[in-house]
Amino acid sequence: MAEISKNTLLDWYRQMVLIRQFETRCDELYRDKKITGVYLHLYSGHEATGIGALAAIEKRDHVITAYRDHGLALIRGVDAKPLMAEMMGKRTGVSGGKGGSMHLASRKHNFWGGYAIVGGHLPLAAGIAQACRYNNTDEVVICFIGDGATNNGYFHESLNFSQIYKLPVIWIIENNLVGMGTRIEDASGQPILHRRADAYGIKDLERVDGQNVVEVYNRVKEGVEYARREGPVLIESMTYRYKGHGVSDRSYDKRLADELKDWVENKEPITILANLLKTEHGVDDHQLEAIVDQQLKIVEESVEYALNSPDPDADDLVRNVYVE
Amino acid sequence: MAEISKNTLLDWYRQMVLIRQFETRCDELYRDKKITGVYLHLYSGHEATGIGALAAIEKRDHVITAYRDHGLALIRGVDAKPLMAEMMGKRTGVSGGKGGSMHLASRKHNFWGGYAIVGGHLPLAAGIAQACRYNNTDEVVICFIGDGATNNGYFHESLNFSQIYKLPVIWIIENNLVGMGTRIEDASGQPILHRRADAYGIKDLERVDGQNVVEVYNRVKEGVEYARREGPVLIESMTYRYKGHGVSDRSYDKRLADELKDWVENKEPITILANLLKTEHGVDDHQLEAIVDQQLKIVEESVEYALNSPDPDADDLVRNVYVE
Amino acid sequence: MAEKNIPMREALRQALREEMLRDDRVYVMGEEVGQWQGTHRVTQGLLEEFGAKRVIDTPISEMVIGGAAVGAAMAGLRPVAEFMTINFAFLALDAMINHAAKIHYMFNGQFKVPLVFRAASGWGNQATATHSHTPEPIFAHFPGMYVACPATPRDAKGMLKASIRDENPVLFTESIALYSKPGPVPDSDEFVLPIGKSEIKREGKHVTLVTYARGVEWSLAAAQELSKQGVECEVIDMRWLRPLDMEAVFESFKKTNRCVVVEESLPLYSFGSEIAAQIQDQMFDYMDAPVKRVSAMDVPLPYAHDIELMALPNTQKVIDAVREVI
Amino acid sequence: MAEKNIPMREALRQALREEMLRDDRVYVMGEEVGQWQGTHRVTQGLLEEFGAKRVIDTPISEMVIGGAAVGAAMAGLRPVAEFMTINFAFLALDAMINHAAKIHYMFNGQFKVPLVFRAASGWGNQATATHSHTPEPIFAHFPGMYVACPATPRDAKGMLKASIRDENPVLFTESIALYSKPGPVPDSDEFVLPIGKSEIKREGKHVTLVTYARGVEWSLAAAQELSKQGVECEVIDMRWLRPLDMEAVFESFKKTNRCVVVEESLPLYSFGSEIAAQIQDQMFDYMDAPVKRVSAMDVPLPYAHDIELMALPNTQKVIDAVREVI
Ligand SMILES: Cc1ncc(C[n+]2csc(CCOP(=O)(O)OP(=O)(O)O)c2C)c(N)n1
Ligand SMILES: Cc1ncc(C[n+]2csc(CCOP(=O)(O)OP(=O)(O)O)c2C)c(N)n1
Ligand SMILES: [Mg+2]
Ligand SMILES: [Mg+2]
Repeated sequence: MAEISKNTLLDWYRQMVLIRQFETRCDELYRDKKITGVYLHLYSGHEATGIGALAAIEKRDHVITAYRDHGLALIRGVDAKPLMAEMMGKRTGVSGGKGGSMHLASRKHNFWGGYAIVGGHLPLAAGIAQACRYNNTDEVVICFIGDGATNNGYFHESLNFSQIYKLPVIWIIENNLVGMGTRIEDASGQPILHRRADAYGIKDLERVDGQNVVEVYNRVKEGVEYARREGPVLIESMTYRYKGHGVSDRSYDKRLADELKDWVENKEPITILANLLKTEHGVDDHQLEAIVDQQLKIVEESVEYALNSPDPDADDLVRNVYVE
Repeated sequence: MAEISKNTLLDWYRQMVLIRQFETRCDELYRDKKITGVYLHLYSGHEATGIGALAAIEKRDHVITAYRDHGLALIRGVDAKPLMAEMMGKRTGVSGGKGGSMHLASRKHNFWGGYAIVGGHLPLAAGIAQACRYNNTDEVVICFIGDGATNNGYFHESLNFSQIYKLPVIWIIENNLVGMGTRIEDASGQPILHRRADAYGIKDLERVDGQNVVEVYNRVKEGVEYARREGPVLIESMTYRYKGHGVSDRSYDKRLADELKDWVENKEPITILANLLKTEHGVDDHQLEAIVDQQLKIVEESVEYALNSPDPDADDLVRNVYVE
Repeated sequence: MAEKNIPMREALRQALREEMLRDDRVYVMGEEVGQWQGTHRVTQGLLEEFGAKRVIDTPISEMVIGGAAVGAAMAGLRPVAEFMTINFAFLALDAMINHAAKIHYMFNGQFKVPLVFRAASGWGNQATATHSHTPEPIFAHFPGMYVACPATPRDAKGMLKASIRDENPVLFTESIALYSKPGPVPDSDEFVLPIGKSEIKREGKHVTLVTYARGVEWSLAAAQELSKQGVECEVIDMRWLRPLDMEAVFESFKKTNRCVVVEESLPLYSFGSEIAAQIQDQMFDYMDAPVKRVSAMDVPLPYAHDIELMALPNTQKVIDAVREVI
Repeated sequence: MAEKNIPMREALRQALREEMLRDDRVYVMGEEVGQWQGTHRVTQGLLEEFGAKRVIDTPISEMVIGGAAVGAAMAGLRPVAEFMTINFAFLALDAMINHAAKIHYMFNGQFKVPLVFRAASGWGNQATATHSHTPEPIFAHFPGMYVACPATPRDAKGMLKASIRDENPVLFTESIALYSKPGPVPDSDEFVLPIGKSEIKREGKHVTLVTYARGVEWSLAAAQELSKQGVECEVIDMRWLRPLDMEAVFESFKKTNRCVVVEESLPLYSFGSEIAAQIQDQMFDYMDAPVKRVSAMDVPLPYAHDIELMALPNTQKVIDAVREVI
């Protein structure tokens, strides 16, 4: 396992803070009715999984996920401004205001998008990976999967398909213990989800602590190396959603208060990384605070940008139904 | 393991011969254009799996399968006459001539039918089992699954569902090594199919020699006992289709000539059972031949019956679209 | 009958609860119907009242939700299976069309499939392209399964009870935009509406507006506005896309000789197409003008609210269409 | 252009082969397309010629066949994914409608989805209710994906090549009953037909028959028969259900003032509904009679051949319908 440099860790810290601030601001904007779309699913709590995983691939590699997609877009390097503009349905949004929170994508970042049909993006991941092999590249695809999505037919067919053709997919289950209100053990006859790898002969990289960015990075790195040469791997990253299923889910902090408290107090990814930076790399609180301030500023600028952006118009409504 | 009586074994022998003759006759009738439906999938070669499995349940229990359904209907006790009439699309057929070869069913035999959409009957099996539990019975459902069907989304969702609610289903994969022209190892990332039980936490009853009726019986019996009390089980029965995918598949005996020869010569279920009857139970060739003659007669009578039955009419065409 | 003013979601809940009390073969199954109290709160309280045997939370597995309901119905239960939204029912199309709708026929009446598929439909609050379908007409294209689309709390209750009691499979769609809208509902557990019967929601003599579900609201608003200008619209709420009560439409058309069809769905191969096609076929000699259609625009629904609203039908578009035929 | 007389399956095979030779991003994927040589023999020989990289046998997994084609197309390949029959495409409806048809729009043009879904459709040789669908109209209901339905070997070749070259997703349906029928096909690998363009398959002045795919055969046969009786039918083969070339229909209708729509599909919310609805709307003043529709009966298709044939459209039914409008 390679040593991870202080600079890299600091950058991961920056990303974590950026996501957390971005999501917190989205939450506020939703309550203030500046973000009006009914669906808004925040990545708060999941940051270490996304950051560790995407640190393990290169720019030429590919990422695809479900609707809980804001954080991954930011990690992939998409600018906060067009992301925030998309939340508000503005013309300047990454998806021109047509996709919304659940359908962020940035072709040039090889961020293939968020998808709102549970499981619907899994075969797309397989297809993108098929293209990588077809073109004789050694690019890989990281595909994030909710724990709830693992019980859908798409999961079965896509994972099996990936193994038959030895497609370079790193399947990562973001197991936050629940899909909407349903616990994994109520949704999965066998709730240790990575064990499903065996059903398809896929290499099983087991469970990883999804709140520890370094551990996630190392495990996914292993998966990426395998996938580039051999074929698909499955990883189960144990994480937690801090803000309920979506922003409209108002009862989660009552419903899951004790569990939430435990995760926030004992498994907070930002704290874990901050502690590492302080104890092993001599970083002090001032440095970390400076990063926070910087990210806050970026987020505020993105809000300004979005608020001042134009709405799409009647031409946009009918554009891109077909390629002309 | 209980000793199986000579009479039972003789009855199984009778069933095997009946199916084999019935299917052979269907094949001829198809070639003679007396059976005109494009689809006709024969059970020849699978007999021991069906007979052993269904011997392990009672009348009040339930059976459902795919389109390769003739043999199971016969085993379940449906008379050969309305079955043959159904092949010919006659009004006197079990399904009134509306279902055809792929959609035989007999409600009063708790034979819930053959289904032609691959995997489509698996959730139906789960639903029937749900009803058994709902009504506080200890009835069980046997659901047959083709090896090819195990790669379909229906398989995944249905097996998982059955374990969540501990439904009394004995899932039996009839693994005849191939789905149409695709070998299991080309269709399944991991071709030992019963191992998929673990993905759902279902009790894995592993592989059984599907050409040995006694072994099938014993294994399924174990599964039935478990399912009545506890929940679903998965069994993989290794078998072989003698007549290609369907009767219109004319190239199989060239394509798979060596393999077919091996199965017919070394794993023929009728021979295996005949040998057992002769060596362990003192049955002689005359007795066995008498059984064969008897079954031939039954099949011939069924053909006569079918040929002389009336076609459905315009009223039948519009009847039963809805329950009136 | 005494009536109470309640929102549609509550009317639906009453229907479920009353039928569950009346017939213990009736049960509810779907994603988040129990502990979460239903995504749209229709099933609120049912888990507490009836327990986990009869209010079954499922995994996100639409194929087995659809198919298990078929099996259970064949075996004598009366499942009410919920698809959280109808968009997800696409994943159950095979279970619904090839199985629920065909089994009674295919096995020559040996099995009945008395189930209800409930599904929230439509939208209009920026749910985006994948979550904004109103595809009732495509389900109604196939014989074997009824399709119910209520427009008011009263109809919702009476039609859901009818659907649960009927021996045939029913796709029962509920317009999300209508869940919170209140309306008078008979306070009786024997209030059941007939399958396949439309209702005149407003009488008029100049133009017939043929519509269903959310379209009723736009049509009534347009009728009210037009009435001020002396144009009296008859608003027919079809209620069921299958069976389709064309007799009622023809009856009205004989009087008005003009028709506008109003639907939330996409325009092509849709509800409006069928109504218009039947009118011109059967009512040719009564036609004083072509039948006009008001539908959603032929585009995927976008996220941004301003253009989303442009794409959807509304009262003004209905008024404009009526102006074209008079 | 020189022509050769070949059956439709061979014309389709030529189209696939030529496009695979022309563009090495084109590949074929589906159940039994390779070693088995294609269930309907359309892909015969392709595995041998192009190898397993470009002729991919898949498991019986329609959801991933549909969705993987979408992903590969987004990533720059040009998949031609085969559903063995369109009945099984029901399992891929979500991949087709929520993904293939929506992605270009939803992400504001960032991705293109240049794929073809091929599917054998229709039937009539006792394939029974679950295996006898012609649901092209319900796929064409949704914007974002073209729907191609050729009627002749020539069109099959030219339209398939156009579909493969186009930047949009196309559902390409092939009538099983037509696979073996021969017809002249241009012997050129640059023979490509335009997307969305209908063709007059027979000229006439008394009645316009609007049809597609297998309906063309019934219509032409009826036209021939009627011609003997002095009734000249113009037969328009729509070829594409989306985009829908209504201009051509209107043009013809202005001349004939009468129309019969002929389709293999079910009658409700269907092709005939849309054509009739648009004619009465746009051609009201030209109508001398209502538009009549010839469709399959509104029942699941039964196994028994005699009653199966009763349920299907045929030449006589077309003749009868024409008689009604003249
Ligand atoms: C096919 C389908 N069914 C149901 C839904 C509704 N739905 C949206 S998100 C969700 C829960 C998914 O949970 P999980 O996969 O664990 O992801 P998480 O939200 O925890 O990130 C459900 C049921 C959907 N979008 N698509
Ligand atoms: C959903 C679906 N896809 C494809 C088919 C076409 N098809 C019919 S049978 C079959 C092979 C099934 O193989 P298997 O499950 O192994 O059963 P076996 O025929 O060997 O008994 C296929 C691909 C179908 N009927 N349904
Ligand atoms: Mg989750
Ligand atoms: Mg098989």
